[in-house]
Amino acid sequence: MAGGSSEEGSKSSDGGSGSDSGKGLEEKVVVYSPHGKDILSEFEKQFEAEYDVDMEFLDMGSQEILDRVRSEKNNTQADVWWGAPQVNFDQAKDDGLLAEYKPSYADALDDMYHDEDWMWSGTSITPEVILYNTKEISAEEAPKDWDDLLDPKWEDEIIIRYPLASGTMRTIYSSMIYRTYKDTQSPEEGYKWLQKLDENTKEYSANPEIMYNQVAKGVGSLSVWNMPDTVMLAEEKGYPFDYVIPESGTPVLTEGIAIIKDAPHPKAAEAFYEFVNTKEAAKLLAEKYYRIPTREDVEDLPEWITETDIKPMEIDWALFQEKSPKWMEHWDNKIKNTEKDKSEE
Amino acid sequence: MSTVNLSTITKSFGSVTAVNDLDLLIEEGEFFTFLGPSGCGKTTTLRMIAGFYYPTKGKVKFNEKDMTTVPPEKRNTGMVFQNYALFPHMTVFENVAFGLKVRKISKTETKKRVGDVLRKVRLDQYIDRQVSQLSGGQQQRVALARALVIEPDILLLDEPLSNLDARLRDEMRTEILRLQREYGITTIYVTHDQVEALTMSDRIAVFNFGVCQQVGTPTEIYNKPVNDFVAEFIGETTLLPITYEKTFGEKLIFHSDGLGDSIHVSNTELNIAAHEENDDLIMSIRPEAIQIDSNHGENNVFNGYVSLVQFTGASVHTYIKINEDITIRATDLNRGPSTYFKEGTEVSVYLPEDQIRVIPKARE
Amino acid sequence: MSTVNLSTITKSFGSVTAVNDLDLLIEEGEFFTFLGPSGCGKTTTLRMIAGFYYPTKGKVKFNEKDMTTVPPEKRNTGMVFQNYALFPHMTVFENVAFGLKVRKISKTETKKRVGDVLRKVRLDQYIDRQVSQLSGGQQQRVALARALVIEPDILLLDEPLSNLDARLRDEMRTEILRLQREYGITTIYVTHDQVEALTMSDRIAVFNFGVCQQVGTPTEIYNKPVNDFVAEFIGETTLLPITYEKTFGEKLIFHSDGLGDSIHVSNTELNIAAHEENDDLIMSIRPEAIQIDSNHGENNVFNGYVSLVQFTGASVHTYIKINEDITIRATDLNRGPSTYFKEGTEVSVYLPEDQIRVIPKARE
Amino acid sequence: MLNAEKRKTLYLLIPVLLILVGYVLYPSIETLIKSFKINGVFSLQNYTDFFGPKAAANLQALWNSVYISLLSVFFSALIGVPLAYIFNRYDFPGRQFFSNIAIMPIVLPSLVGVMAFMFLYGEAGLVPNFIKDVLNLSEIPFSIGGVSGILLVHAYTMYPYFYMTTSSALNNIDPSLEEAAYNLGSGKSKVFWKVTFPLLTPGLVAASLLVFMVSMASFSAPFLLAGGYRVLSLQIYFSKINGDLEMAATQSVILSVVSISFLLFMRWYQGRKDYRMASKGIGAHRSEVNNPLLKWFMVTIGIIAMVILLLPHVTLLILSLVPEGGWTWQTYPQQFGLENFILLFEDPDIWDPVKNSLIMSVLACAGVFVFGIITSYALVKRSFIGKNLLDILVMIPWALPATVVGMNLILAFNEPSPFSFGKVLVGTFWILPLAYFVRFIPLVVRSTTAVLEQMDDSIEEAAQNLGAKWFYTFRRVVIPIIMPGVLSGTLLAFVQAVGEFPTSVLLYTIGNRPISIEIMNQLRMFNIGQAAAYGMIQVGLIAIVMYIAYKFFGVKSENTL
Ligand SMILES: Nc1ncnc2c1ncn2[C@@H]1O[C@H](COP(=O)(O)OP(=O)(O)OP(=O)(O)O)[C@@H](O)[C@H]1O
Ligand SMILES: Nc1ncnc2c1ncn2[C@@H]1O[C@H](COP(=O)(O)OP(=O)(O)OP(=O)(O)O)[C@@H](O)[C@H]1O
Ligand SMILES: [Mg+2]
Ligand SMILES: [Mg+2]
Repeated sequence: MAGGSSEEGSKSSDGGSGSDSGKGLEEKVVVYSPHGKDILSEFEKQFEAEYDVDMEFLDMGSQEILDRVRSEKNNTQADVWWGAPQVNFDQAKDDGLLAEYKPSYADALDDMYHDEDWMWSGTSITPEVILYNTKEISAEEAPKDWDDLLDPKWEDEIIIRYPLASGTMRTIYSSMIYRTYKDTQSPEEGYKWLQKLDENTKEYSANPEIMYNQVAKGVGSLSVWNMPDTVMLAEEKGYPFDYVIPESGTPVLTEGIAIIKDAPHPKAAEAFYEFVNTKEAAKLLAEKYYRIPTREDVEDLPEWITETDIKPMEIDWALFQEKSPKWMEHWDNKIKNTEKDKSEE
Repeated sequence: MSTVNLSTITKSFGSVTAVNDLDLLIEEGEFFTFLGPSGCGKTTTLRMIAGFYYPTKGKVKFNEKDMTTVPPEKRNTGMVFQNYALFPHMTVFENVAFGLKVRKISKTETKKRVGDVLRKVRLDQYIDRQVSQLSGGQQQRVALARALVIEPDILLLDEPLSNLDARLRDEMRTEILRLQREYGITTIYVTHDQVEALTMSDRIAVFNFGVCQQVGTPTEIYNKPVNDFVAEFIGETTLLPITYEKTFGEKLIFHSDGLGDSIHVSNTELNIAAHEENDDLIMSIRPEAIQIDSNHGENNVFNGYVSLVQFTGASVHTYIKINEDITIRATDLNRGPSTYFKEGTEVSVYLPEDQIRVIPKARE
Repeated sequence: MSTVNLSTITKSFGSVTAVNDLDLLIEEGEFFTFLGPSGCGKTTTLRMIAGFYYPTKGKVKFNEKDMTTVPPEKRNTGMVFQNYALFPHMTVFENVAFGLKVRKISKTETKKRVGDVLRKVRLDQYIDRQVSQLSGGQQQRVALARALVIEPDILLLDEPLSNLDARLRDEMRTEILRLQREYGITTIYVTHDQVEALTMSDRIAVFNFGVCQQVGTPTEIYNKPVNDFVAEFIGETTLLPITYEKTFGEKLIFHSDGLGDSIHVSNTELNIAAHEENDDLIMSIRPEAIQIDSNHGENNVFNGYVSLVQFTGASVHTYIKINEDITIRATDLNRGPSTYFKEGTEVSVYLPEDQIRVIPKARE
Repeated sequence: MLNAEKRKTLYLLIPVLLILVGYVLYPSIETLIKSFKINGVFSLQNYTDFFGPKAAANLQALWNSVYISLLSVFFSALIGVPLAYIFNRYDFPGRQFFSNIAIMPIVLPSLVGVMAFMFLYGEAGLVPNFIKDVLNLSEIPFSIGGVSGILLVHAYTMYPYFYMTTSSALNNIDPSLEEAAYNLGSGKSKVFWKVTFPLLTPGLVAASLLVFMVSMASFSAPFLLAGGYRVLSLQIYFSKINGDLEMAATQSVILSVVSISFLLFMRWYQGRKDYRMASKGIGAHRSEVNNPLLKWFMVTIGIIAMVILLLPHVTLLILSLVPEGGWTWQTYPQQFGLENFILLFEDPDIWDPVKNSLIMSVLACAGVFVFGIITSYALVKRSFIGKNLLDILVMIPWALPATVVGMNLILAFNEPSPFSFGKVLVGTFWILPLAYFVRFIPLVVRSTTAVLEQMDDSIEEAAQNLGAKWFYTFRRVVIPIIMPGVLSGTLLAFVQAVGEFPTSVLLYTIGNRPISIEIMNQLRMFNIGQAAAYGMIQVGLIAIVMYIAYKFFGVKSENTL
């Protein structure tokens, strides 16, 4: 199944890793991660240099990792699952796929950023933002808040990554409903909001790459997406993108790490768990790979992190997990205008 | 080197009965021919002997061994298919060598034998051609060579020479006969060429609509047909319905309504076929027996005029119209155009009493 | 209703020359037959007339109109293919109706005409069968019906009756001839059956290795062959090399080394074929002309003994061995087994002087 | 009574059935059972749901799927059949070359391939914008998307099924049949429609089945090109993402039921007539064309077809040559370089996935080759009860979406079973070759069946009559004659196996990660350029394999390809 999710994780903060723990580890650790070859290879090298452990990784989308861990339940292959939105970890926890581990740097983590039972802990956070094409829209013109997106002047300017298949988009859509739901206990108002957004939407793209391409080439000029990816695209890949952090607050996703239940190499897994969230590692990830660390004790972070004032939206993740399938199904069946796919223009 | 014994064989395709209750015993080393009109079940019978059809009823035995359910490849028969069934992806050599390869004959031996048989069918210079590049007759000869080269116990030939010219056919016939005699191969032959059937066969079976009408040697079949179907099917003949009148010494006297006169026939086994009391009787006379303008007393002489003269090479057919309904055909050797009758000439014809055969009408 | 004019046609397949420098003019409404050994280029010539092959050289004209590059569907010819080429996905009816449908004949008319023609080829009760459920001869008749039903200008028949029995073949011949005469269809016929060729044709062309040897009426071809190939290919004959000795009144005297004696031949156009000074000469005598045990003076009489008696139905062949090298074949009508010679009998044969034909050897 | 024929049939069927039951039926049963369960309790609820409260969306998706699939069959045939006809029936300069190009679409890696399409024909795509700029239009003249986009991609990627089966079927038609039709006075088109086309039925049926089923189960095209357009395969995906595995199973079952109904319909349609070439003797002469106008017309068609067919590959090449950031907002790429390739080749493990893909594809194709031949022989030339059932079994891996097949295999083989020789297959190297094998059984069986249907029985009989045992006959006579069909199927299978993604992504392990996963990962990291470069490696690789097949096995591309 294609699509692939684009959600990335990151992590931060030091940790009590230590060169002393080179003994007593299994000779191998298997990591499932969506972080991509660049990050994974770099950490493989460093990790292998530090410990005498062979690290193997499988690089795939977080949804795929969940599927796979589930299907390998009887024959566990992986030790560590590094990177995925907390929703996925929560699901995995419910299915009993994860093992408890409390890292040495636990104190440096806000309660918001780890599971209450330490089934997983957060490594990085990804705030959602409004993304715009700087060739088409100036910084002044750009919408400043979620509600600005409904302005009729953006009709046919918004490109949206098809939300059903994307954790990021599901979170954003659910948050939009949740904004009013938390008061009214009814999603109706949120549905109306999404309905209006749908009216301004030019098309739903099947995967992020297509969304980037359509926004970059000016097919549409606006989208909603997560901050690290947007920064990375603009800085590394030369896309004409910039972002706005919605004034009223934005959902912030936590990406985490977990040890798989019945992991074949539990000791090595723990070593790796610690290793990728040391302070140095977090800093490296932030500087080089645009991940905002969860650890509060990381210093000298890049400007785009320190300068940015993020106002996290208050979110009841448990409620999300319970309601979001229904909400999304409603959106899919009742709100989405099928003509808004890329049909017959 | 096998006898072939078909006992009460029936084969139906759905509602069509192609072969009906057939009994045949073909002797070891015999050259046996199936004759019969198109669609009478000859190919079907051959295919049952080869093992491609299972009889709906009855048994096929080779040498008293029941072969009814033995698969084709274990029967050691060699068949020339009516549609050749050459392997389209092979050359002439490969086609012919196929059966030898199966028999694990050595390469050199194979080469030799294929070369030999192709020489016999006059195709040695085509040995490396693709079969699609051959003419119709050449393809037929490949099919023949392919069946001959394996020297099978039983040879099944389904009109193997139908697309060859007379000369080549003659040569092939000789070749087949030589091989057949030499190895004592039991041969079953289907042909539409009567001369072929009559000259080559030890015995002939005449079929009609899936039913065997007569089995006998060529001269028996030709000279002593058992009914009008056989008489008419083999060779030319003029048939006239007659009724028995009386016996007169050595002769029987019949009456022909068509000729409006009596017919005298010698009372021998050759002239009068076995028949039942209440069979309709028919007289058959071969055109070559009829004499034109000869002086032969008054019995069996009729007057008429020549309505058509037909040249057929070695012989000339003269059609003599006796009356509205009856035209008698006479055949004579071709002795040059000057001897032909002119159309319209008045002539008298004599039907020799010892050349007439009285036969019953075939039952449906 | 077209003439067909082939001028200096050559057709090569790679290095094989199938037809070589052929010139032919076939008249309107003529029944023209191609005769020749297997692989001599008959089918190839037909296919060029039908338009499936382009001649490597030369032109095909219908009624003086150059048709060489006209596509087949615009030629209005009806062809019976040597391999039938029936459409396997259609029933008998659909196969036959195909040409009518193309011509936009109304449904009822189509039905009627298909029914008629199928009746003529005796297949009316098979009208709804799939062609794969027919016997070989039945398939051939469907192919024939399909070509006849469209009443084309030119009918091209490639061995259309080869898989039919004599009786049916006779009926089909009559049918073809009737149709041909009725509509004046120019017909080109390929057959290996000499009787068929000789009885049906207006004219015959005899081929060998892609070269036309002789064109003429049936009696011309049979009685006045231009060379030994034609003489031997059409009809039976005995050929003996001879050399010219002298002229003696009305007769020419030749010497045969094989017989070790002189041969007297009447000096007529019928007996002496046109030839060049330095051609090798050959005498040809048909077996039906030979007389056995007759008293005819001393010219052209030879002694020998009967080596084989062959029964062929209407006639009986007697092979008389004159010496080690020479066996002469004589044919007589079948007058019953009692008249056959016994093998081994000493006989004398007479070769009538007016029945001998002296011909040159065919050039390669 | 069990006569020799029946015994032979039985011997043939036993291995076929064992494999089908073990690797197709047994894994699929799980899906079927699941579709009848709600929270582990047996119930028809899912089906009542499907047709009940969720009906609107589901039925619309079902209808859209069928509609798109039928149109895909139509358009694929519209391209594939004429191309096959032209390349196989006419001799003109460059024919050989063009006919090789004709199958390039399957070489296109699925994901990046579709993206190449968007870069080509999308609203910001090269072709529409190029036309706009050249003609000075204010708006782009056209762009693909939605249904038209899906259809375009389907037609482009699936027409090779028609092209290949038609090619091999065409070469099996006795040319004298067409000649007979010409002779009876029908023009070119009539001959084509009344004789050639009907005689191609076995091939066309095979191709229609393949295309219909792939379109029904097609995922990437609708997903990438028309995010919101409802089709059944996407519904399945979303049900799964939403965690409703039982509904996903139900939808899968319904999807296969539709596909299988189509299969039964086609079988019935084909069964009404006889397509065996039963001419007397063999007539095989290619009709000669020497109309110069026609010749150049053909060459023109060849060239145009070639350009259109290769455009996506060229786009892919361009993408692979554009360094990062060189083609983001710009309409046309700005700079070119080998940067992406260099980056790729810096990785020492670059060839591992390539090697894995090759080995696994070869393994799977060898299996599918043997199995396909035997199975289709049994299906066509043997009579036994339950033929339709066998045929359905064979087609199930094709009728189910690839992901479902993958899931089925996971469920079946993540615990020891007799069919995996008591081992757990999930997580091992062998699970992927097995998956490819299962996935591509239908492809080989169908293309083989198509040629077998045309083979005259008496050829086989002749061989038997000459004393050849069944197996010998099969090996020396049947197989060589049907080889074009078998090879075209196997080659298609191989090409697709090398690029297989949907089941691979579920089943691959560290030790056997195939190329497609690598491409996917590059894409996920937004390295479109490197993904494209990897795609080009895949294209080149397959091209080499086809060239080798052509050279060493004498596989004439006009026969097989
Ligand atoms: N496609 C081809 N390639 C090469 N040679 C061929 C091809 N077709 C025919 N020939 C050769 O051309 C010659 C003439 O063939 P043609 O089919 O015209 O013979 P024919 O007179 O019809 O013979 P038959 O009576 O056996 O049917 C044959 O020797 C044949 O082998
Ligand atoms: N598969 C079949 N289904 C139905 N009928 C068939 C089938 N095969 C043959 N028949 C019929 O059975 C009869 C006998 O066929 P067969 O082929 O044995 O005839 P044949 O004597 O060989 O004729 P021919 O001399 O024309 O080849 C024919 O009437 C034919 O139509
Ligand atoms: Mg027959
Ligand atoms: Mg011929």
